[in-house]
Amino acid sequence: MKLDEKEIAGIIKEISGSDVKKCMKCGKCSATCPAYGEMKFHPHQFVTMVARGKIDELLKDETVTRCLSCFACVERCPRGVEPANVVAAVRVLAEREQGGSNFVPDEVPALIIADKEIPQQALVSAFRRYRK
Amino acid sequence: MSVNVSVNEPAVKAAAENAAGANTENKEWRPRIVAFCCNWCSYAGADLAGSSRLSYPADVKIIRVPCSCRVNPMFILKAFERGADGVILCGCHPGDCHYSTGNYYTRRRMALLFSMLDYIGVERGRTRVEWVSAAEGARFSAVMNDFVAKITELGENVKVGDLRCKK
Amino acid sequence: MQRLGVFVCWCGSNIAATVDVDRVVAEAKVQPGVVFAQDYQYMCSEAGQNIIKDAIKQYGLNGIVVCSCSPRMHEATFRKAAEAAGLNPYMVEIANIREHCSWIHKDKEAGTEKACVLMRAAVAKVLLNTPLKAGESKVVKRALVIGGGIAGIQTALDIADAGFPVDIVEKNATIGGRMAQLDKTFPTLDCSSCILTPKMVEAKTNENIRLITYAEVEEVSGFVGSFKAKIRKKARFVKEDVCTGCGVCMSKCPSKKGLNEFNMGLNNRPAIYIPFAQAIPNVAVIDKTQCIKLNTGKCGLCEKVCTAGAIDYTQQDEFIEEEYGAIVMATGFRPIDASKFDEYSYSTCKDVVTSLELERIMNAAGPTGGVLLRPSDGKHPHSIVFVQCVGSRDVSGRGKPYCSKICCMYTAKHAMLIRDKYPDVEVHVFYIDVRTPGKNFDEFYRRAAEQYDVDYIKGQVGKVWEEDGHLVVRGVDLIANEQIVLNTDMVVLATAIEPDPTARKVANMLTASIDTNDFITEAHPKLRPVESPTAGIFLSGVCQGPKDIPETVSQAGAAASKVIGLLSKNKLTTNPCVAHSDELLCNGCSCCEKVCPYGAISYDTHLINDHGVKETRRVALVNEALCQGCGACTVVCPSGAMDLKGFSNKQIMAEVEAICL
Amino acid sequence: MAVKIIPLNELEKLFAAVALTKKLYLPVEKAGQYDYAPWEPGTGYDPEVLHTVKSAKGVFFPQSEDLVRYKRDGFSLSIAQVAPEDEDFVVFGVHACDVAGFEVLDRVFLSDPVDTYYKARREHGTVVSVMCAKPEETCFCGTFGIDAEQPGGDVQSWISGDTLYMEALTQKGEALLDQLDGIIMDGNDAENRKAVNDAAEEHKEIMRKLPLADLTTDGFGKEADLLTLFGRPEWKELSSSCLGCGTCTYVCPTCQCYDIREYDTGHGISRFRVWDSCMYSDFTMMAHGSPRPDQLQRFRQRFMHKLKYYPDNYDGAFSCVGCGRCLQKCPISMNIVKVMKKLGGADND
Amino acid sequence: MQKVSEKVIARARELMHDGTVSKVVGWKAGEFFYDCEPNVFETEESLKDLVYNRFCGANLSKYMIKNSIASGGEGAGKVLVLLKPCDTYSFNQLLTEHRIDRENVYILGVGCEGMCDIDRIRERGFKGITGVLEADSGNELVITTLYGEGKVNIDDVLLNKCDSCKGKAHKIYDELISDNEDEGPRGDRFEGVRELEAMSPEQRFAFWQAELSKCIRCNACRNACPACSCRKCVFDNNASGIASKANTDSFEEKMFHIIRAFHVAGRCTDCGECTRVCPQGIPLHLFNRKYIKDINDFYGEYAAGEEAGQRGPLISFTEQDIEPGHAVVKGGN
Repeated sequence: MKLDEKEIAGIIKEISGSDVKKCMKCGKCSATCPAYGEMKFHPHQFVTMVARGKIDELLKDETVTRCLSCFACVERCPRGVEPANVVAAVRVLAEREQGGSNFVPDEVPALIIADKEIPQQALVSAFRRYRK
Repeated sequence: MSVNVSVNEPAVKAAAENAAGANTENKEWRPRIVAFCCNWCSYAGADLAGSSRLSYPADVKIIRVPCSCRVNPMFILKAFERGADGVILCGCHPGDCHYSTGNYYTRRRMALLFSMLDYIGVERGRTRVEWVSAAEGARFSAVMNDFVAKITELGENVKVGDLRCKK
Repeated sequence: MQRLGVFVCWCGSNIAATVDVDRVVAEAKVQPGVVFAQDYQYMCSEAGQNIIKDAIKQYGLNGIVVCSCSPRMHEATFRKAAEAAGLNPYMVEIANIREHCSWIHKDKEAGTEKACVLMRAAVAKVLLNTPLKAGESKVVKRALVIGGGIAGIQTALDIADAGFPVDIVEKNATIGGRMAQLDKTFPTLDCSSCILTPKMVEAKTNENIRLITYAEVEEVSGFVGSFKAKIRKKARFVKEDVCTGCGVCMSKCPSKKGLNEFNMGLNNRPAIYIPFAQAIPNVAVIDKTQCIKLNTGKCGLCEKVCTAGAIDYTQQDEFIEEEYGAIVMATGFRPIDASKFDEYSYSTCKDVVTSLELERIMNAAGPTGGVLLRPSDGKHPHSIVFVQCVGSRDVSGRGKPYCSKICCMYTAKHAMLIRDKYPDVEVHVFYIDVRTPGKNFDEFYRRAAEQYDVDYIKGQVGKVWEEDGHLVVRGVDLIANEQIVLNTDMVVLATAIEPDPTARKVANMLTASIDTNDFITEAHPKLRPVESPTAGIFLSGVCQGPKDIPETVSQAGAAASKVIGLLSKNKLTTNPCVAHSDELLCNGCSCCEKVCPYGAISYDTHLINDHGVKETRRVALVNEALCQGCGACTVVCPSGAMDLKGFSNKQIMAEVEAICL
Repeated sequence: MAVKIIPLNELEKLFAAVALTKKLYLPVEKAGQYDYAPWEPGTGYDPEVLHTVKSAKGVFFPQSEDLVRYKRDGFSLSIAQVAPEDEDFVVFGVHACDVAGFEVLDRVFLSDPVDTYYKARREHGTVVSVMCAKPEETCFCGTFGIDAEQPGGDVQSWISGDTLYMEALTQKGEALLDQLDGIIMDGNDAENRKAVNDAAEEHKEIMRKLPLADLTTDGFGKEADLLTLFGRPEWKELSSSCLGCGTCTYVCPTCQCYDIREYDTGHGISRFRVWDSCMYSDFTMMAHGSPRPDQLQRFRQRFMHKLKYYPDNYDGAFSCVGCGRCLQKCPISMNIVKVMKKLGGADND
Repeated sequence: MQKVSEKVIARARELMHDGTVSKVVGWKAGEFFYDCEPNVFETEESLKDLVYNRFCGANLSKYMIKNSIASGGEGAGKVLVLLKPCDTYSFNQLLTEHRIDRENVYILGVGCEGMCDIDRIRERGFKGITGVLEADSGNELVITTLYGEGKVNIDDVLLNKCDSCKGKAHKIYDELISDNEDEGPRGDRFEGVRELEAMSPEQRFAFWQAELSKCIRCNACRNACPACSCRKCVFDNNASGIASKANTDSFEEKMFHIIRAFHVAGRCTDCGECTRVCPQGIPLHLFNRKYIKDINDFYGEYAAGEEAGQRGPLISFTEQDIEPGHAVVKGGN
């Protein structure tokens, strides 16, 4: 079933507990982010894109897995937007769309050997509850 | 005079019959609507609706009160007792009260009162609170049109009224 | 026995076109109590008013209903007419058959019927009206200004100029407030003390002004026209009338560890000190936490060197009690504590300073003598980063949800001044939005960017840290869409401003309402911006909301004019439609007191004789001078003891009944 | 004595037959509580129920009744007297105590000046009493000389086994039973009389065992000294917890006070009377205030009326029938028995 | 219960004897085991009738309006009042409203394991009850009647107010005699309200119509209510515009009960006296609990009388309060 933008926005809000409309575009999240350089879409852009409903692009992109979940942006956002949670919500959405994570815990050792650069978040996702 | 031991015959049935009778015998039924308006915002809003010639049904009769917080739940029940079909309460927008906090109290009181009326089975929508500023003549008119339409749809109030007041 | 008259106005064709006035008159004539009814083309005209006056006299009317336009239009007119004919003006009720009837209904039948109902409701109400008399209360011709910053000074000067005595109560040892700490002012860049000092001196010398410094208001009672205040004058340990302000004591004082408040704690001052050179009064004060003599009993050096003999270690707090007709709150602001934002390393890096600290660093009387030096090592900085909106527009709980309003402009000022004086210093400003509404404001900001080459970066700073003797700033440039890391020598934080912490206490004392940010609420945000909802309490300066100096000064003048208007009156007429408590019914439960926005309800315990049953009980009393007649108290009163004159329970219920008939 | 009988399971038929020509009142259950109300098909009758919440007095003296109606039209006013009851009705299932209660009211309302509204109802009403089934521990009708086994009224009846035994005591009663001929059967034989007698004896036995069986009226009534009784210090403690509600008064079969009030309908005024309670702080309120400003006085008034003033006025008859409703319903468990025990003869203690 | 009872009585005597108090407001033994009445004991001798048992449901707080004020004056001792945990809420609320002079009161908090309802025992078919004894097991009552003997489980015959209990903790006291650990609230007190809310408006109307039409306007609910302590009630005051003495029209019963509930909204401590005293068994607590539930839902949990000096929900507000139109929708079906 294809969800419309509004429904997706609702789901993201529900998962993240965060309201992207509160963003006043100060950029402090991006100024704070240690993984800034790793991301195609920087935290502030990410939030704006969610607010504008450009979720498809985000779902396809690796940005969602580049967030370290360090929560510096959550801590410092003056508007309580909690960008890391927004990213996490989109990631969950992506996982749901795939019917769960691509990885299972058993595959983790092999993956690390194969790709030393693999983001830790991707590995963590192997243990998530959406895993089949 | 009949012996009236069980004092309380089902009021609804009786009133409904009464109303049905009234409907066929008399002219078309029109709702009776009491509107309480605060002096500073909503009454002025109603004035503006008037000077802008923004019409709404004549069923609405306005009572001027200094502030929406002056409206005692007793007044609302009194209106129903006397056969009102709808009661609407208008005040300044929250935060804009002339007396700074009056409408905040109104909001709490009416939230509880309306919830109670609903709880005893009175049709939802017979009571309403609207915030109308002095500048919102058009809104005042729109609100009243909508309220009258809603009450007309609900029909005559037979659940809370004193039968003795029915003609 | 009521003898009522009903007067139906045609308002030309405004009413008569859709309301059959004859029928309204005929219907009026059969209403209980009505002995006279008449219509006329223009009731508000002189001829119309004469009809009313004549009828009142001829028929001995003791109440009238005028069916006409909105009472907001002509109620006063008809009340005056009634009064001229000897009828109490509050025995007049208006049935609004124009705005609420003829103008909105096209069907004449419906309009006429409704007009009759509105007339009937007004008759039902006026039957229960009682003559009301507007009360009078005295006006004490003296004003109190709480706070001696530019807002308080300006208000006091304007009131004093009008010839009324005024007291300024200032909690610090000198007046001058925050403005005295500023170096230059935007957008003209004139020297702050150059424009403030003359006003301070004027406040000192004006014979209508009494300065009560180093003092706080402890208690306020009373109401508009006659407040009573108790003021605590804290012990200075220096006789104010003897000290010459020579400053010898300061140089001799061995205890020099006290932080210099005036310089935002950037340097130290002695235990005995004069806050700054231009302080008014120019009198020393002893900081009792720092003074060796007061703490150990030894030393006493200042007493020895004071040739005037002004030192008095035994001084105690004194109390001043005074009556005032009006009170102005001018309690001002302070910057919020920047150490809450640990990402900016304010508490760990000396070279991260707040804007107000920078003001002191830039000021000739400041810790560096006006030379721009890094606080950590006293070296000349080559690069400075300004961070805007530190704690402003912040709903995370660490800051304030509002815009502090002045930061964009003073940051532009700082940037410009630095670039002007030290062209070698690179200046970066991280901003979210630059807000510059105001005369010559945007031009000023653009000058900083264009003429002085200040680097404005749209984006925020995420972290500041120290590395190899300099600061590293990581921020983002949202336009370039890149994260940037800058090495810099100083970081200046434009911290949000908040109401002075004393504001809440003072507001509570004055029953002035206060918002969630501790700013004082104005009586009306647009139409009564310098008055508090509590009569006789006025607002000046930042205690009402963030503002810059010109706004503060103009608001101070406005507050003063309101005070002058009040003090010019010999008596105050009070609104007679006020709450009234029936002591026989009153339970003394205090619910009414708690919802009263004006503090108009108090309690008294006295002997009450209820038809022979005597009992001493606590009952509510309404101060008619304070009550504004909103009626909030009447509804929380379960026993119905509290009622509102002019809009009594019975009157409103009578209207309801008449409408539902 | 002419006994008529009907099986209990045919009572519905009896009720229907009565209701054919007259309004019929009997104890009816509503939301878990019994009160006298008009019979409707299927209403049923539960002989086990001892007490309705309110006594049966309401059928003759309703809680609220219109007396006069005024109508205003312009400046003219028309007055319409509300006609007294003119239709016959039957009240079924009254127990001895409530029947005795009617007599207490009769003495007041039927003596000069006669209360025409009450009188009309009394004349048009036929009382069918039933011997109570299971007296409760709160019963003390015997104290006032009431014979619970001979419940009285126009027709008195007993239940034994599955049968209702009826006996007319007045002409009105006879007329009623005549009207029911064909539905009720003639049962005037020794066997049936024995059944009635046995039931009565069995009932008497229970009555003897009641905890309040020994309660006497000693110390009250005509012979008692009014001022001594009035001035007894015990009134203070007795009344100390009285809430001043009207429960005892409104459930009482003998309380007869009423207030006359008016209601403005907007089109006119109806003047009506409603039960009042001497326990209320606004009882007999006058311009100068209440004649009994504190609860002690109001409390004393009620019991003095029952036990002293009424006997003084009506030849020693008490204005309490011992039904025990106040014992069961008083929110704070204060009642006439406690008053009698505290202030009455030594035997009661 | 027996142990607590003995201690309470002994302590009351002691306090009277040593002059700490000059009066005791407590429960007095009645004619039968179950009809203890509230009483003001003024002498040591009279205290022989003081009881504390399973039938002391009456809330004594309201008596302190009169008795705390009246006892003032030089030399007069304090007034001892026995309060169960739930009664202390009412006491606090009255303190908040300045109706009680705390200085003159000595509160002896008494432990409570739930109070029994004689009507519920009767409803279980017991007639002619001559004796009620607490069985040794502690959870049964032995009922002797004119017609035989039987047992009931105490939990089945508790007062309606004890079906859900606010907890065993006293919110105010000078001294405590209690064996109970506070286990916090028990039972879902809003169950009845929810059931009604789940009904259709027509069903709700029919429910209330049936219940309220039983009302005889005896004012027991009002007069027993610690919150309804107005010196003169609006329904008794001819000048109020809504005075009425009987439900001559069925509107009046609705007016009475809605206004009564509204007047105590935010002040009602849910002490349950109204339902306990109603001679017609009208579940009046369903009105009060509706308001308590609404208040909790709309404005955050609030328990009137939890502590003295609280600011009630109807004399408070926030800028973000729910709009009345939404409140109705939130309230039920």
